[in-house]
Amino acid sequence: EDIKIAHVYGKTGPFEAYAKQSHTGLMMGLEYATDGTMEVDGRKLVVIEKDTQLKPDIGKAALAEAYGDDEVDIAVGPVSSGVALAMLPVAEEYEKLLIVEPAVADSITGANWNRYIFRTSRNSSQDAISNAVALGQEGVSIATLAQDYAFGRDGVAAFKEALEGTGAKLVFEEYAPTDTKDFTANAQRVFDALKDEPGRKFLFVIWAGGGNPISKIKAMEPERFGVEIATGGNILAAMKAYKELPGMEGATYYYYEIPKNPVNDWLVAEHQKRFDAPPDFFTAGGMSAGIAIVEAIRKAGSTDTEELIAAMEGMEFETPKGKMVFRAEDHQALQPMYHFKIKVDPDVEWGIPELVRELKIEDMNIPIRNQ
Amino acid sequence: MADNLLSLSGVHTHIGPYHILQGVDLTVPVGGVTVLLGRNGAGKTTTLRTIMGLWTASKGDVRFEDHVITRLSTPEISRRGIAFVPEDMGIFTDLTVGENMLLAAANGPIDDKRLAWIKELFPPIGTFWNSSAGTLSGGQKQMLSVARAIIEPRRLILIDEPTKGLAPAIIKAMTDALRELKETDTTILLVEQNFAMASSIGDTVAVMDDGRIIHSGSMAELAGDAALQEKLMGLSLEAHQ
Amino acid sequence: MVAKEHPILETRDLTIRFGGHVAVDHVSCSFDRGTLTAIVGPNGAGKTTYFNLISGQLTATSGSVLLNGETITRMSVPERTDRGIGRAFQLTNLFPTLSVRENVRLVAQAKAGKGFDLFSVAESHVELLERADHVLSEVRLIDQADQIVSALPHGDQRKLEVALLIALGPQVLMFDEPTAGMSVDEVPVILELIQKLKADMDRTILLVEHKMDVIRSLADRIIVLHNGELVADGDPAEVIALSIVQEAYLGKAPEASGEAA
Amino acid sequence: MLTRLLSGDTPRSGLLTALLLIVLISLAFAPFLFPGTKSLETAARICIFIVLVASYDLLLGYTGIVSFAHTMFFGIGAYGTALALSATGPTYTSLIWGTVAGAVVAAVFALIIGLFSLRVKAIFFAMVTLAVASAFAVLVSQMSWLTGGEDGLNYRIPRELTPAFKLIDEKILDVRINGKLMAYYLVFFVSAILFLVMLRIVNSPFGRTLKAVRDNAFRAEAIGYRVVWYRTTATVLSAVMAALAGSLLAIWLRYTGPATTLSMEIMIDILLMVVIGGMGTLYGAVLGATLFILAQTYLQNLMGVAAEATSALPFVSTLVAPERWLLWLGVLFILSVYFFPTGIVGRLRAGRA
Amino acid sequence: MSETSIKPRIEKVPLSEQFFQKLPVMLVPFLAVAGLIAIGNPASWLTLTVAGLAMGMMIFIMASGLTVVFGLMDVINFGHGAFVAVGAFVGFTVLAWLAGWTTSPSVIMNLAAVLIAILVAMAITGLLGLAFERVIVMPVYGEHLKQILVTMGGLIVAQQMIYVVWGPDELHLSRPEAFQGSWVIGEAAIEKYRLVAVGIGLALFVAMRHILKNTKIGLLVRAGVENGEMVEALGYRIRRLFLIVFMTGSALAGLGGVMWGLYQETITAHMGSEIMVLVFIVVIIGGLGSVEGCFIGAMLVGLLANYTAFLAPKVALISTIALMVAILMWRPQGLYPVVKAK
Ligand SMILES: Nc1ncnc2c1ncn2[C@@H]1O[C@H](COP(=O)(O)OP(=O)(O)OP(=O)(O)O)[C@@H](O)[C@H]1O
Ligand SMILES: Nc1ncnc2c1ncn2[C@@H]1O[C@H](COP(=O)(O)OP(=O)(O)OP(=O)(O)O)[C@@H](O)[C@H]1O
Ligand SMILES: [Mg+2]
Ligand SMILES: [Mg+2]
Repeated sequence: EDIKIAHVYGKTGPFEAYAKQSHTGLMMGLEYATDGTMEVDGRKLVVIEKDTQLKPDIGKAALAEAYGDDEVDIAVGPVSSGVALAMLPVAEEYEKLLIVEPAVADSITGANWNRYIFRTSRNSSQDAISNAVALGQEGVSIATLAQDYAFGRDGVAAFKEALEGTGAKLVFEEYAPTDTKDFTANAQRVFDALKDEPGRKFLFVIWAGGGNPISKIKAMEPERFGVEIATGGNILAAMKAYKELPGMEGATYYYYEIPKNPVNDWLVAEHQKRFDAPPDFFTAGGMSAGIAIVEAIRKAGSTDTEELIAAMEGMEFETPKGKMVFRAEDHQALQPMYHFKIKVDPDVEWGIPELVRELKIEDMNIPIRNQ
Repeated sequence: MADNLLSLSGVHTHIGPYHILQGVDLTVPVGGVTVLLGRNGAGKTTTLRTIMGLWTASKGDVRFEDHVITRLSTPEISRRGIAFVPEDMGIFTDLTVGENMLLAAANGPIDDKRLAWIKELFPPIGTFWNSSAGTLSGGQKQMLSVARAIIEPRRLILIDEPTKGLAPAIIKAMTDALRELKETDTTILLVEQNFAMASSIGDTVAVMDDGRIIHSGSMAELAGDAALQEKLMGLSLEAHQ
Repeated sequence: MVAKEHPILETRDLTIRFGGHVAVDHVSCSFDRGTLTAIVGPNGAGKTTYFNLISGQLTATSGSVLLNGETITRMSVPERTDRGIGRAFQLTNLFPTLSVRENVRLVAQAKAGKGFDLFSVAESHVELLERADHVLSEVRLIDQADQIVSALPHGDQRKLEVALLIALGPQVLMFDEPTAGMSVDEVPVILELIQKLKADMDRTILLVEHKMDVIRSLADRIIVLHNGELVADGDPAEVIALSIVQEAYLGKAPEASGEAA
Repeated sequence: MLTRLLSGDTPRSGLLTALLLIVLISLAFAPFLFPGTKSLETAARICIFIVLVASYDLLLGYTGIVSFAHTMFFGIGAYGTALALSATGPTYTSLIWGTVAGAVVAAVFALIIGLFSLRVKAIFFAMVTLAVASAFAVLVSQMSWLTGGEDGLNYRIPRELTPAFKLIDEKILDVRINGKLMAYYLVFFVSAILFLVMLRIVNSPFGRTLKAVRDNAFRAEAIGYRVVWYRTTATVLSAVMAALAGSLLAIWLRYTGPATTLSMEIMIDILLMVVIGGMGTLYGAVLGATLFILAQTYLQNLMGVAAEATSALPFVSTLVAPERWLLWLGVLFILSVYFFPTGIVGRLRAGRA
Repeated sequence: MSETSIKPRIEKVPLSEQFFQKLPVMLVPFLAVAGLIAIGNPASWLTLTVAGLAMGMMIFIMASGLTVVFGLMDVINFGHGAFVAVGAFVGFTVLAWLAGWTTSPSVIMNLAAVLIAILVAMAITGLLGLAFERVIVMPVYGEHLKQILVTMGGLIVAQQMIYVVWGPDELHLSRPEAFQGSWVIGEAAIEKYRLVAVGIGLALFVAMRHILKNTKIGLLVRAGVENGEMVEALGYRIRRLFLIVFMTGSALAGLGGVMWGLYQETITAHMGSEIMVLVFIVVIIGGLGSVEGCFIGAMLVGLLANYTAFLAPKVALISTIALMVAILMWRPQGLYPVVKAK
């Protein structure tokens, strides 16, 4: 009997680009983990795709359809956190596994978690904490600029928490509406707050999706006040904007040149060969999910949900980012992150995040939030 | 016939599924006033609109100065020197009176002498030059509509019921204006319900009913022949009930 | 009764200004029950505007309108309608996508005050339909009752205007050039209707007309508006004979008088 | 009896009657006729959207008001129910008071907006509602402590309405008789009742007056109707109906978020459904909603097939790739406006003559 | 000749009323002064004011095409946002070809590259406008609701075609060298690119005002909307004129797209529809069809947004809408309505 996997994700809508990467990654992960046979224990892997259109209700229906009508064993997805949150109860209802990838909201493995949920992608806390670890040093003053909604505020809260004990000081939090077009006022407020601080000064930007403020703030020459801009990593297309920011520091989830391990080597080489481009953020994530599925089924020796859960809790598996571990408490995959500094190379279209330091799983204290 | 400025021969016009004009034969001699009479719904307005190219004849020909204009577009017909005063006046209510006049002078700036003459004919045109045309009274709109048609010299003017809603004094003024126009080598095709006015200025006359011309001849003849009037009017009255 | 002391309708120093243009200028006039007054005047004299001020489409700059002694100057159109003012319009003004019967039924419904009845079926109010059909047969439109108004010939639309006014049954009826653009054979039908209204009911009628023969045959009294001012008021024959009417309105006087402002 | 139920407003076309019957029967027996989660989801969605679209038609088709704030009312209803359920637990009491509160808030908002329409012209009103609705959506996403922000709210509903609740153990016609089925029939019957109520409203003297106001507000005033109050009442009624539809959605989905209730996209979908179906007739809402949602749900599948069939043709296959289904939906938008200028109902009724 | 005299009484319009008519022009300086008082710090104020005005100009550029089409032709073109996006994509493509010019330190080369990009973008969006008008809009003149739907359909199709042509990724491009960074005056920073936007916006404003004031085009289009048959009967080819106006509106959207794209530096297929609500608000504040009103409205919106974002960020969200509502309460037809709203 075939093993059916549903990939339920936002194929259409503004995140179409992310979706493509994620799917490519998933397929390559399954391929890699099965050595190209696409079979586990003699059972064929069949992947069914479903489009959430980035709408929670459709995502929910699509997942229910996958579990109920198509009778898949495991589902993977989606891109957007809102859709993911809507999908969580469906997994519980059908008592089937959902591997969340690449949605990042903390509450997926936090307040809204249920035991059928695993996540291979990083969560917001991991993002924030890794950045705090990267930037936080004695004598540093930091201001944050984030989108004025749950994602931004949670991110800042986690960042703030992680900053404690690093010696760095969070002096100002600025929030701007998601659809802000002009950041002059926000930047002005940040400058006013930071300009009289001593020591190194960072403006840390947490911004998801379009309308990224970094280049606009950069155009206002924050150097005047000794303010440096910092932010996390992003997909390659978005990092083109980083070319204007040589020397910028931050922490990222993935950049294809950073991790050194056989999985990543295979991914980079194969991806380059097949698509004539390096793999990106969500390709790596998708691949991790693919590998996790195969490993879990192998370990459990069946596709029975309870057996899979038992097998996956605490399971370690190799991914393009190196070793990941599904934490037993909240099923979040712990994983390394990378402290980077931007280098500009005229022959590369984007600003290159050069590794400063790998932040190992044990370097980051990721809180458990589902209790 | 060289002395006919405009002639329609066997013109049929359909509006949607309705066959409105059913073979109209009409000639308009150069330099005079031809009056088109007929009861409500006889097809007078449709005839004028067909000449203007606002409806297209399905059969038959419209000739103007010996050219067939049946299938020309409305702007092309207009540019041959035909002006049109529609039944609903066609005022641009969003524009001022002045702007309405400015647009009517399609071939260049407004001729001041002519404008002065028009203002004298229709004083409200001057008074309300800068007012929105939509706020004019019913009669003032009617004056504006005629004024627009005569702001530039034209070969032929088609006028559809210019006197409705006008005060008697203005009707007289309008009659005088049309007479004056006649002098300036302008031909007029006039649709009118007001027989007194029509007979005082018309040279030739055509009477329509049911989409056909049922009588045509000189105005003098019709005005003088009570029996004929009776016959034409009676016919239309009968047809109406 | 107190109401008896008042004329049914009265305007006192009624004035409206558009920008700097005084369209109706201190018009004081009263109208008695059961009379038909013709309002004449050159185009743009302010006749329609005067109507608009009485029925509420426009609000006066100054002055007042009184109905049965009650000041209605600042009231909205529907309020005035409720109190008994009704009008027909110079340019036909109907509900074009509805049927003829529905047009009249709506008026009957308004009069019966049933507009806010949310949960009954409209067709179940048989009395309104009967009322509508009754009015339609009065104006001889009953055969066209099911037609959509926009498909109606011009003359029938004018008749429908009158029908709406009759269905409304107001104390004061105002007609604005009811016969304009109508062919000779249609005019008598409308006139007959107005005549009948005047005879049948104890109503006050205001009529704007340019056709002198119509006025002569219907009016009890004529008032003349000129440049927004009330310049003459009285018995038809007398008023028509006045020189200002002869000159400015009928254009009969030999010598021209003045040029455009 | 039947005509009374329909308030005397019969479909007046044989084909139309047949189509409506097919929709009715399909929806009434959907769980048995089309087993499967997806089809049940689709059927419930159709029911809810029939109410939503009909309530919008009340405004657009009958009153002639173009508003872009309809999803706001839909959202208010949904959030009302959602907030009550998540705050006070999955009880029927909280379900009911949440629904009522949502409807009341929607009514108040509609009253304010309706009175504002007093001041501005139709087209401005449309734009104002557009701006207000988008501000409302942003507000909801910002007040995440209350609304869950972009992520929305997940909550439980009374157990009797969830799949976990089994009414009887055996399957009937191969269908499980569980809480989900109960939930579906709750949606179906409430939708049917709301639809019949609206049908009554539009055929009442009030509804007739709305048509008059739409046709010629100026004249409606002159025969004694206070136009502003009619418009405002219609706005409020339509908002309340939309809010109730929102509550149904909240119950059905057990999730409420901006994307399912407040997005501009839904607003446009509603507009299109009204126009495809035919404005100014509630039956249009039934056909418009049904067809559109079917297209929305199954177009992508269809295109998947087309893409495979044309995979040899490079450009064509990218155009019909399932990712490009929105492209074709857009084309459908344009075509349907062309081919159904009076909507399907208008076309069917004209065809009868 | 005439025997009648109609001499209506014309009184002087009171001075207060005349002042009231002119008031909107005063709003911008008034707001700026109010901003200075509230902000206190002149350097911050200058930074915010220049930025706000520039933002206003860019919105004006995008809105100008819309107000012409929406106001004069009475067509609500929701597809305008798609033209903005297409303009940006075309502009970026051209600038990418001219990478040598944009990265050169020579201001002339930079300018030339941007100019070429603008011209190509305007040409392409103009042509797109032609197709749009002929295929989508023409059958629905005069029917607002259908316009909303078909142009919305057009918007979706155009956005999807951007995906087909340029792929689903967002596009990034750095501004040409000369337009990067700011001039620093004391503690105030004035971005160079924003000054360019101000320049282009002003030039466009003057040009449009000139054309609409000194030619018949504006009048003709408005007249044509009200009664196309009559305009034709006067001898004008109204269909062709509509087409030209529509194409111009689309080309202006293309210009706006390039300007906006260079400001954002990262563009997506949705960038146009995202800004559309703001653009509609500006058009409405200004009054339908009014270039002046649109101009003033855009500056008001730009300034107010910046001031409130600085002073009270929470309020910034609704400041624009509050402004629109306030102005509509004051003047239900917008600041300077050229065309009466229906
Ligand atoms: N757009 C139209 N659609 C359908 N029928 C029309 C249309 N326009 C005119 N008709 C019909 O054509 C016939 C002739 O109309 P036309 O307007 O030419 O009459 P007319 O002689 O000008 O009448 P009137 O004296 O009332 O102006 C009428 O029966 C009328 O109903
Ligand atoms: N809303 C308005 N704004 C500005 N001026 C107006 C407005 N309404 C009417 N007027 C002006 O007031 C004057 C009187 O107009 P009104 O319509 O009352 O004339 P009338 O006596 O009915 O004329 P007619 O016999 O031609 O219908 C006209 O000069 C007109 O331009
Ligand atoms: Mg006619
Ligand atoms: Mg009048």
